[in-house]
Amino acid sequence: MQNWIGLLPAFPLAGFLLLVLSRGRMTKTVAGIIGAGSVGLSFLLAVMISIEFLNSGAQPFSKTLWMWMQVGGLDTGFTFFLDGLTLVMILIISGVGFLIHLYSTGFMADDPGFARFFSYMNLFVASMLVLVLADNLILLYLGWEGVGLCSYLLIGFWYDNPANGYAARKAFVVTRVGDTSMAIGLFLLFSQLGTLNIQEILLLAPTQWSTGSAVAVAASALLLGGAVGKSAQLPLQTWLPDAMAGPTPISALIHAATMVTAGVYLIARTHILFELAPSVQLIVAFVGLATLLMAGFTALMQRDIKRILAYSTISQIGYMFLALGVGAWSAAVFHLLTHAFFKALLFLAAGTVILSLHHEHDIFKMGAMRRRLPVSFWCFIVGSAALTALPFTSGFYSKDAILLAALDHPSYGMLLWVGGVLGAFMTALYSFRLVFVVFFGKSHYEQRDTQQHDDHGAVVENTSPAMFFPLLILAILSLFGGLISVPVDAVFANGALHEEAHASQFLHALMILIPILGVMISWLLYGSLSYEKAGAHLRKQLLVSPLGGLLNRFWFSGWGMDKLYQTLLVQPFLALAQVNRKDIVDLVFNSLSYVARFANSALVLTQTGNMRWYAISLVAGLVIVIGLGVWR
Amino acid sequence: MIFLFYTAAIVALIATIAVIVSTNVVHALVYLIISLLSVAVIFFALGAPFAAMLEAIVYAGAIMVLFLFVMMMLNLGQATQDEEKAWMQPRLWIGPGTLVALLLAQLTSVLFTQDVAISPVEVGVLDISVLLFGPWLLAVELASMLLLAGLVAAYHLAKK
Amino acid sequence: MESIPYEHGLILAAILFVCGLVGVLTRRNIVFVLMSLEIMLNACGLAFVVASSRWQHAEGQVMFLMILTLAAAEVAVGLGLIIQMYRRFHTVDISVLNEMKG
Amino acid sequence: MIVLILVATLFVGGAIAWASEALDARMPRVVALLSLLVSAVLLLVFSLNSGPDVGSPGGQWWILASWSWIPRFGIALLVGVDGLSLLLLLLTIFLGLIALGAAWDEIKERVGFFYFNLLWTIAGVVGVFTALDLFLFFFFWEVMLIPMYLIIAIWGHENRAYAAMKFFLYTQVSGLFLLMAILSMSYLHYVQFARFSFDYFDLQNIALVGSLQTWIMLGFFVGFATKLPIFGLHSWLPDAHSQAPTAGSVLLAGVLLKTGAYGLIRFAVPLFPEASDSFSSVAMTIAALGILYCAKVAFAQQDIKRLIAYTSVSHMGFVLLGIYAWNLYGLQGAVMTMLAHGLSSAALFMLAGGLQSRFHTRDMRQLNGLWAKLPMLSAMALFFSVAAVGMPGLGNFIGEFLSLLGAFQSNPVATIFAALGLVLAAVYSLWVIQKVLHGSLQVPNEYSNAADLSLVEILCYALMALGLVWMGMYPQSFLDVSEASLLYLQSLSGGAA
Repeated sequence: MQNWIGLLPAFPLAGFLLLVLSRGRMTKTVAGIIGAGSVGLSFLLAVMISIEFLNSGAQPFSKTLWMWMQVGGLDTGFTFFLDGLTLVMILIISGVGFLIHLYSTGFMADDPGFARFFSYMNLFVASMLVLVLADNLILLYLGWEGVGLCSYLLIGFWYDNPANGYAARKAFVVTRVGDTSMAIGLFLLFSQLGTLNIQEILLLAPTQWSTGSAVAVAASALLLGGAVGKSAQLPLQTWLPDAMAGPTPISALIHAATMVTAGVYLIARTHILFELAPSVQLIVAFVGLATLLMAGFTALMQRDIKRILAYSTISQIGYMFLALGVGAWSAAVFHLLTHAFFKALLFLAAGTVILSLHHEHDIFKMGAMRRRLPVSFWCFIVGSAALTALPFTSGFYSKDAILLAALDHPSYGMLLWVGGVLGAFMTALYSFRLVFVVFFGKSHYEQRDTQQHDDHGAVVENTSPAMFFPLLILAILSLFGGLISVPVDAVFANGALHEEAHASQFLHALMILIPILGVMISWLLYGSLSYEKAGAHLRKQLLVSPLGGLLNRFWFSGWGMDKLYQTLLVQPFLALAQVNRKDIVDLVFNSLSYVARFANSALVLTQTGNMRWYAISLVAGLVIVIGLGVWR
Repeated sequence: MIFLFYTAAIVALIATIAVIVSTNVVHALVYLIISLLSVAVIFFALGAPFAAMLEAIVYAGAIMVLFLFVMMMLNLGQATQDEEKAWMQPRLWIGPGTLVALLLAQLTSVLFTQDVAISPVEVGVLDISVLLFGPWLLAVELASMLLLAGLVAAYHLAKK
Repeated sequence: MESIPYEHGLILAAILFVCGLVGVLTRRNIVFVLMSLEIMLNACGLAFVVASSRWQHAEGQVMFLMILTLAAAEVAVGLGLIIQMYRRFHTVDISVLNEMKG
Repeated sequence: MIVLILVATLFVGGAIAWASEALDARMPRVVALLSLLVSAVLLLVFSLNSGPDVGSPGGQWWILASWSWIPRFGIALLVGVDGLSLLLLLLTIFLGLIALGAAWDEIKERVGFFYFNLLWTIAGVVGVFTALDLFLFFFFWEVMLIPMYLIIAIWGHENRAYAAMKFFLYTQVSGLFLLMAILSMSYLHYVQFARFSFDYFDLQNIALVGSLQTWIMLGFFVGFATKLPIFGLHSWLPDAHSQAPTAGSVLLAGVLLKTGAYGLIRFAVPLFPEASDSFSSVAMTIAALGILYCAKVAFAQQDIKRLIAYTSVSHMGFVLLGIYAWNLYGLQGAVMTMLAHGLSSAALFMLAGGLQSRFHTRDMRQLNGLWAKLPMLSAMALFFSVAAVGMPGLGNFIGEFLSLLGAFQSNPVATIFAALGLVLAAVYSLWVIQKVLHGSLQVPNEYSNAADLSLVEILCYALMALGLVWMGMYPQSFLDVSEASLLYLQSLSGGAA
């Protein structure tokens, strides 16, 4: 079965080709079956492969499909590599991917671009599978760019609206900055080690580089650049909130469960390089910490249901980076897994809410949806609980592991831990703010254009099996996913899950209690029956105070990063482009022709057409020439 | 012979200057003929009787007659003569005059580096003919071609 | 037999040439210009004949013959042009012909 | 022999095409098609049935043949085909067919003369890629330019006279430098070996020292770099491309630019190894500068063909970078970029030409949201733009990646700057996609009923797309062909420059 590993990305790729070549002539049923079915087949194959893999003692396995390019010392195959880490990733991608595809058949049912949607989705799944299966960095880069492209296409899926196009371009260009850094990292690795095969690099690097050597630092920093871009960490996080312009299933699949975690995967995959560069690893931890706090604060101020979830995603990936930074590789992967479940669940549930409310995104225009949208409500409760890491949900186990690992960090343990716990508190605050505002309190929902849409205007929850089933499965996984053990210990020599806690009982208890405290405060501010009175009053007090207002605006705008980049990079670039539209180099050469033309118009004056003038000039020339000869 | 040379030279000079300053075309032509004839005399004095003959017959005879015919055809009257007088302004002569004086100075300064006297020994028709029909045959043919071309061109140009 | 200084002959030729040149440069009547050209050609011929006497060689006179031919052809064509010009412009003023102005 | 037949087929085909216009206005294109097909078949049969001749210099020449021409000056009809030439020949004939497809319905006046020029340009390019006698090379160099000048000047768009003159002046002046360099090489051969020679293999033996080598190398460099073009000498290209008819743009971008790169690889570097070595840092800096600068200027354009033209210059920067890295990675990267860019830019120009013929404008401000109207054309535009961005899995990525990989080993700083070009490429490509394909539909009213792709167009695009996928997914089949040539060329310069 493992020999068929090449079929994993081949199924969705075939689905993509079929959908593209049919040029939209398929019925939606057929397109849906091909789109979702191909990923489903991949998932089945992935399950069979993993059974075989685990039964055979988790031996890493690689298979070369064909020789890609072989130039001098560069020897790159289309080779897939399978170990515990890859296994977790392919199961997430194909499994969660399949569920989201299934959900999309319901969600997108009325969209005219149905087949196009599924073709992009299939291409995405194929690229993502190639990314995680790649045994060399070039192939990984192929998947890496492929998912970026699909992300671009899907964010801008509703292309009528230029804002969507802007968001899509922003996503692609910002991640491309990271990608370029990663590509340079590849060049550096190759020029130093002479190979781009990941396993060979991991073997060679420790033998050739000493810990903390400049090359190791440069290489891992460049790879980190790629990871930061893809995973929307500081300072390249600005694209992800805008990426919510795409259809909600996209946000669930690409911008929550899979693609954005590719950075985490990359660092985990090349973890030996990062171990060789402790300074960079520390940067990873602090990038994670800064990002999770920044995103946590920002999420608290957002009004758009999807942007809240987007910032929450950035924040959770921040946790994963934190884990990577402190060397808790397994914890990071574990959190990646649980996050995929609960964040996909939250996005899909949000999608249901949005669909039911006719594409209303503003949470303050919802309210009291508990009765009207029971399925979404319960999904949100489960998902938020897991996100907040309430005890015994899946998120609890993974976040717990991360925080304990952070505490173990030799020099900055306490700082990282406190930051992480503060982040957990913020997480509780904003995620339950979302729940309380949307599902409790009074309804603020106004049906738009009720006259025109008599039968469409009502708030009716779509609970077709295609949409209900994925939610159910994901809810179950979000609750109990913490019991899964990720088979990655063989991959990471050190940094396995910390079985025994080194933290004191007090700290451990604090860690568990803080999120609950967060939920309670959130209830006070947004959820209690006095929400309309006391909570609102309190919030108003906070906002009216100068500092509060400033912070509100600052956090709402995502800490002003967008504005910063706009002024520092985008506007100068545009201005420069505007100024130099005509290409200044051209002017240089054209000036030559101006000189020639000027000389011409000067010399033309000598051409009077008067014969005697010509004769005189002739004689004058003669006199001069003879004079030169005679009176030298 | 020396006397003949210098006399003819003075006549030629005077006649030539008269040509370029006269306002009447026909008068100028007559002066030109005188100038050409005196040059023919100089040729004779230099011992080139064949050249002198040709100068007198072809230049002063044929070519100048051609000129005369054309002048008669054009029939330039008194008006032209007045016009000529009007054009004949001294300041027009300053520029060309200086240039030409310079040129003359240059030429004389080159020529006076020579110091050879010519003893006019007659070079007869025979010598010339030997050369013309010997080494210069091709040039003669070319000259005939040139004349032919001139004939055709003149015919076409003068046609209405 | 007395001899004529070589340079005297050449200087005569030069003076005649220069006179012709002055005529070409100053006169506006094309007939005079043509006549001046004839003077110049004739001066050249004179120089050749002088040289022929100086070296006592007939080739100078052969050259004079060539110049003579040239002058004949030139006069024929030149007069033809004058006739054309007079027909077209009703003038013999050479300044009128300035269409080649740049 | 095959080379002569190939060139003769194209020359004669061109002449017949011109003559056949007298019979019927549709005849020339059929004749052109036939002669190109014959060439294509010949070349394919040859490349499938033949291989490197072990006995030839370096053991890598597939063909090496010589006929006497002007022996007094050591000029011979010396032609040679090796892996590098063969790949470029295949590209040339293939794009010749594509250009024919682009011209098929577009050219309506003086049809015969057009196809005559088209075929003669292609013949010139074939000659350039095969000639090993530098005199013959220069002969073909001129043969390919003049018909192209006519194509721009006669069948071009609104500002064609200016563009054609600019093209002509740039290429002629740079050709003068090239000619002077070639003649001085020949003269030096005379000085050192007592006979003139333009023979590639003879000229390798000349001992060149110091600044003389640098000057002659610069002559070659300027000649080829203008054609490539490099940053600073590029300003003929946007005008020529934007004013040329579609077929002209396709040939210009797809093939003619590659002759410059070919010249650099074949002559400029191997003949002057030391000078090129010390020059390489300058060349690579120019390359990086060009990549960034032209990408930025491209972004500012409103004329869609000018935009693509600037992106061409930007991409040729990667070729220059790869060549002057002068290691196997860089060279293979340069060759792959040449091939892939040949296809992708040809396709993009064809798309722009398609838009022009449908909407009679190339101004992006007047074209919006075409996806709704022309889904197939838009999908193709998306595909080829994505290819131009350097998406892995398509040919351009392989080329750019290898170029940069090779360049990094000899000049990391320039490479890092050049790599930033990847970001800018994304910026301008996506901008075009957004402007033209996405958004709400807006086209000039009078042409709002434009049709989607015709059958000929679909065929052309599909072939090019397949080619790009092939190059991207299995580049080995191309890398294998060119490897021996590149190793041989490297050995000429003493292994490394």
